[in-house]
Amino acid sequence: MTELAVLPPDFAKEAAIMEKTWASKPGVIGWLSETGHKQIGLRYIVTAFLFFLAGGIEAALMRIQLLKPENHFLGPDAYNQIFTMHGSTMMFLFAVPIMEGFGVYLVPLMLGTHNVAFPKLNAFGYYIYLFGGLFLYTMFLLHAAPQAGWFSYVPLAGPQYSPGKGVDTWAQMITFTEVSGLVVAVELVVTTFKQRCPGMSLNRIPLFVWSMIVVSFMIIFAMPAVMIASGYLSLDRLVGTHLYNRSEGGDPLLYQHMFWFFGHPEVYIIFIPGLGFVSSILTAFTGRKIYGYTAMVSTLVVTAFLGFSVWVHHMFATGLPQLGESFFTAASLMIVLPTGVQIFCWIATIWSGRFRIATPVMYVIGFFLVFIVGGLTGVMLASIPIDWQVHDTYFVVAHFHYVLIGGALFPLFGAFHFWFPKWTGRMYSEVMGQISFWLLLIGFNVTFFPMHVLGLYGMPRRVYTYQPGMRWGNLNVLASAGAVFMALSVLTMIINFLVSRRAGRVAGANPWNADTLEWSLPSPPPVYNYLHVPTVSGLNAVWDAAPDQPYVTGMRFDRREILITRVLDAEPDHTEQLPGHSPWPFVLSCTMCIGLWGAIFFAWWFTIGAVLSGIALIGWFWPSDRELEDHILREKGELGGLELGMPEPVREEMP
Amino acid sequence: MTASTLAPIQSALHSAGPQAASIEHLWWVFFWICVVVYVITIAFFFIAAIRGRRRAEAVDNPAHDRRLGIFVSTCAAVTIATLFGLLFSSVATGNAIGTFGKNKPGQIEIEVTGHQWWWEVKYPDALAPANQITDANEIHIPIHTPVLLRLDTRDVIHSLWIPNLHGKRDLIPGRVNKFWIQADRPGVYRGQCAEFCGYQHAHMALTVVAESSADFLKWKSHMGEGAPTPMTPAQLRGQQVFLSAPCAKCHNILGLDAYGTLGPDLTHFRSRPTLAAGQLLNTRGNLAGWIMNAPAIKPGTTMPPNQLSGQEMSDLLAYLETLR
Amino acid sequence: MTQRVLDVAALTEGTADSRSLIWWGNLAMLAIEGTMFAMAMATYLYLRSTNLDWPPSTVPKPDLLMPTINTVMLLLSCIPAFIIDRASITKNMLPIRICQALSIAVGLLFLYIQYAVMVPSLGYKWSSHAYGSVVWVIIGMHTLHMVAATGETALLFLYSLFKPVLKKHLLDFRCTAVYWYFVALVWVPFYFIIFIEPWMQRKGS
Amino acid sequence: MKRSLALLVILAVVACHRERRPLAPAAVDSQRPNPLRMGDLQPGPKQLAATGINNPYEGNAYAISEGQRLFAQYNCSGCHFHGGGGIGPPLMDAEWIYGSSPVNIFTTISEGRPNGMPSYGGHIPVYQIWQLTTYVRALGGFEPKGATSPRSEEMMAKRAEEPK
Repeated sequence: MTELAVLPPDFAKEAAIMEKTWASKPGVIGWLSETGHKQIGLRYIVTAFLFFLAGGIEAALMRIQLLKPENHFLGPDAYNQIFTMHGSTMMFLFAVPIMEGFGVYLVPLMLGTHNVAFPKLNAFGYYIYLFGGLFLYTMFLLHAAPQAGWFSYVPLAGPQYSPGKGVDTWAQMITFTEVSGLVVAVELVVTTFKQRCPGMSLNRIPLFVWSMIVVSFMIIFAMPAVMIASGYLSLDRLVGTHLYNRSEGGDPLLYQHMFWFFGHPEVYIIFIPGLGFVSSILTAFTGRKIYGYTAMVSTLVVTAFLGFSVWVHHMFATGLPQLGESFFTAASLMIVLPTGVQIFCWIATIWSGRFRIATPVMYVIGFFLVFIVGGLTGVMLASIPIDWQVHDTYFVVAHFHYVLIGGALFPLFGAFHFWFPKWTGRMYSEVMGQISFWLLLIGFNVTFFPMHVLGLYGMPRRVYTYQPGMRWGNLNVLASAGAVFMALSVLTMIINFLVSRRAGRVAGANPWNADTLEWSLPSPPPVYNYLHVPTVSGLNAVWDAAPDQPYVTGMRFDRREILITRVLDAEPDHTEQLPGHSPWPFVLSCTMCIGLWGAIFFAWWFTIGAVLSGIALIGWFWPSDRELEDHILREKGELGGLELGMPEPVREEMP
Repeated sequence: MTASTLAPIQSALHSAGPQAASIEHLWWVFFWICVVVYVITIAFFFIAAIRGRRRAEAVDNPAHDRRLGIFVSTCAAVTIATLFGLLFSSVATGNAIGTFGKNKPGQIEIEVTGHQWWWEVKYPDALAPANQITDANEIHIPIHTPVLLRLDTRDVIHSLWIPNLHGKRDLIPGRVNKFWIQADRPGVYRGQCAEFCGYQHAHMALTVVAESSADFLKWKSHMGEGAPTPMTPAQLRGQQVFLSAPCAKCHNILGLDAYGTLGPDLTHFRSRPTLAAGQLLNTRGNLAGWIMNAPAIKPGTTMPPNQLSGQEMSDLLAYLETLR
Repeated sequence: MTQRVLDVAALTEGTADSRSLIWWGNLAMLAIEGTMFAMAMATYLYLRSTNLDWPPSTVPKPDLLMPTINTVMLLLSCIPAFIIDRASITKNMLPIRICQALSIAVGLLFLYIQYAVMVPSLGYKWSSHAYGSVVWVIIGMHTLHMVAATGETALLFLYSLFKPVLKKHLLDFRCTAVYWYFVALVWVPFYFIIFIEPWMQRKGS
Repeated sequence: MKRSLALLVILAVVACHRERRPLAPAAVDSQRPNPLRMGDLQPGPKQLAATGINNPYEGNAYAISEGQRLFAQYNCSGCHFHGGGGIGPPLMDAEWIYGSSPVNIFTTISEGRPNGMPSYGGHIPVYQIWQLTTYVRALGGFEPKGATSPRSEEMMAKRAEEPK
């Protein structure tokens, strides 16, 4: 490598070639063969948002049912299915995938690379997630939805007390979404560690990318636990194993341990990207780098570690030995500290920054107001005696909605508004943005704050009705009224986005004067992201760039070539070629559906699906003739080098 | 009109026993500390926001960052101190509750068994096992006496929760959980299943009747007796209806040729305040409706609808009326 | 005004070592699967701690000969995997082909012995009791991995017979070797709990 | 496209039937093959004449599970031992003294049989007899495998992979 000084040439020709190299293919098959990270990321986001709307409708139905005591709007059968679907949808089909979608979309852009590390795997992850969700909803419409709650405790979810195929569907949906989550996690880890642009050493990685790395590692170690837990549940239900059958030596608590070993980290998996959004937005809107970058990163890592040591606080009421439980109290309390430090760092950043206000920042303010309440009620739940009282009551319902809506949904909506100009090239309507924010903030608090009181006043969660005279009626009416505001807020936001997408003001490359690399690209970004891989010379890539900040040359434009850099210092190491479009991810996800859906009804489908998947995998890995030719020529050193993009007019060695 | 109007507020913040009282105390400690923390943090946030709004240019230099560092580390230190305080008070309360009842005189043991969706309550007699009392959906306890509850379940996981007396404890297949309750004020306290257990999780309540020791002993000896013999012809006919209709297949009445174990023991069931695990008040009208078509009132219940003629029904009710 | 550039034209295209993307992807996958095996192991230990009779007294003491031979054979098969790994660096195709053939043979033989000899002699099924369930789950999980490792090796072997072997294939050889170590080593603790533990003093007796 | 639509419809119908949960059965039940009860005990022919009455719960997962619960709770297992037989005949083999059709089994439960099988008709509601019938038929392997649960939460008399 050499650093050269050249006159800035005109890159129109190169851009045209790149456009052709990375372009999507036309037609349905082209659409199904797509492997571009921006496309796939947007598909994740849109699909997850649609599932969010479905989950929201389910929530609305539950609020109608609970409007008055002994209501007959929904029976226990329908209500149980709906609350199970609501929880499962929001956790597995909305919260995690939408964060992954943002990661898939933004991480390569923030790192200055062309695509994620394994584009085909990425597409496969999306389809498997989509099919898992569609399967669950198909069964829901066929009246075969699970109805044992989103954590499907055995023995209620076991073969005897949940007859039918509902819980099998649930368990299989878990498998699908977990595979998808794991796939994205692997990609993001490898992309971040190997594909950062030159100069982006570990201490210059944007905080959002850090949050996605931490989340990815959590996924890698947490999600296998739930796959095993739900896999055991499937085996118990389908082939008669006794893993959870106490009378044959199994143990129902085993399920709870494994589920919460995943389930608690899951909460962090959902809101740590939210913390990343907050950091991104605050950096842009305070005009300075986040105070305490090192502290921010290390607290994220500490949160991830502690997140794995607190799962038993979901099981305080099961009567485990007291001493052991006290350890988990301590761990659960201590996990407040890293998040607290992050909050103090943000306050310090705002304090010393030039704080501007726009809708994304409003959502960050909402995050502070709401999430801290959730964190503090979390402190209460960490205490064993208090947990004994409020566990499994509406207090807990209020708590985790404050944590998840405050910690994930508010930052997420902020992120929608923040990156909307980048996706569409146009600005959203600020007025409507503010309206939807206030509707959400008010509606949310009206809905969920009374639930704290309801829980303390003895209302257990997951009851399909309650009795008159329990003094819960008025607060439930209030909660249902708040839900209307929340629905209006989401509706306003959708209308805002749909209208602004076509009619909004043209945004330009960097409307917020934000700092990360994606803002150096036009909006929306070209299909290949960066014509030349950029270099960075500071944490805030855009702000710290010199006027003549170097870019990388010497890479081909007519191949999907990416630059691999070293893990620690991001020095250029070698180049690799990414695969192009491929129908095989879609085919493989179909064959996996045959195996895994079929297995619910008849065990041999599993084998059939496995064989078909094996064939699909061979197709997946079989290199095309052109790729082979390329490789052979390259190894012989006979592949013609394109002179395009090489420094053109005057070359002079840099001092 | 339903059962819940009988009991005082089912609430964790209206304690009637020492454990619930100490949890309530702990709760208020946590609550006020959290309120203070919240107010301070949000105040910091808005002061920062106002200062930030007034700035024309962001400050980003090492000297300034050092001052911010002092702010953040002070806040972190205060957080750690607060957390340790909370941890200490929580563990102390937990230990006090955990060791409660050990080595105290006059202990009473009660076995509570969860069913989908009602509670079976037994008062075992260690000296004479035959004298065991079986009751359903209500627990009688003497006040000022620690009572040991042994919790077990016949089917899925349930959770016993009587918020005015104590926090909840799960009933888990294959393991017997134990915990202590004590009431210090006489009264009727409502409890409810807190772990989702299927269709009628919402209708799985029980009442705890806390009374003076004398009253408790009187109740207990009354419960030990079999059902009274029917006196009037209507009652006698009702008894026959009970034995020949489906009732006796599921319900037990002490002193009668009925040994069903599927449903609650009915020997003294008219003395219970509620019907159908706390869903209905135990009145003659409710009872008739319940017998006629229980699944319409509580969908999913094991109690089937019964086809009885008007005469049979009124005889049966007359008989059941005697089971006090 | 001049523009500085960073020229990377001299860099190599693709590597067959730990710097490449696939290598990292492979490691991440092993982390996931390692966690799954750890969970299966945790299940076993957890159920062991909650049962008084473990293994259940109806479980016969298994015949040790074939399982031991099988396990030793699987461990020894790390040697050809290692040779493949080393020879790939220098692209020495002969040892690679021989060792691949050897690996496939060992893989198939292992699976055959597992299902024709060991499993039928266990004396219980997955539906007999929780002990049977967890043992069968472990065996099933490992079998799936064994099938995958053998299948992958077989595919690469066949491919390399008919098509030119390039740098990316050498990388595949090396990643498969790493996967083979994993599949072989992860079996060892399971061998001990399935076949040795019933011979030790039973818990509770 | 058409074929997949048809497939979906079939799946829908099958799934709906299997998953139907009558949480509040009707108080009056007409699904009764033999409304006249002749006595407490009654011998029966091997096969009843076709009555035109079908088991309303055929292949219904929820009914099988309810039947399983009732089987334990009405103490059927007291004589039949989870289907393995004992005092009463085993229920999970291929041999049926009084016929294996749903109506036969219904009649057996409802009317009783000589040598010890008591009559449950009139003591338990008709819909529960049908649920028991469905479960007993599932024990015998007559119900679709997808609707039956492979094991219960109790000690197992039979093992899942053994023929039913």
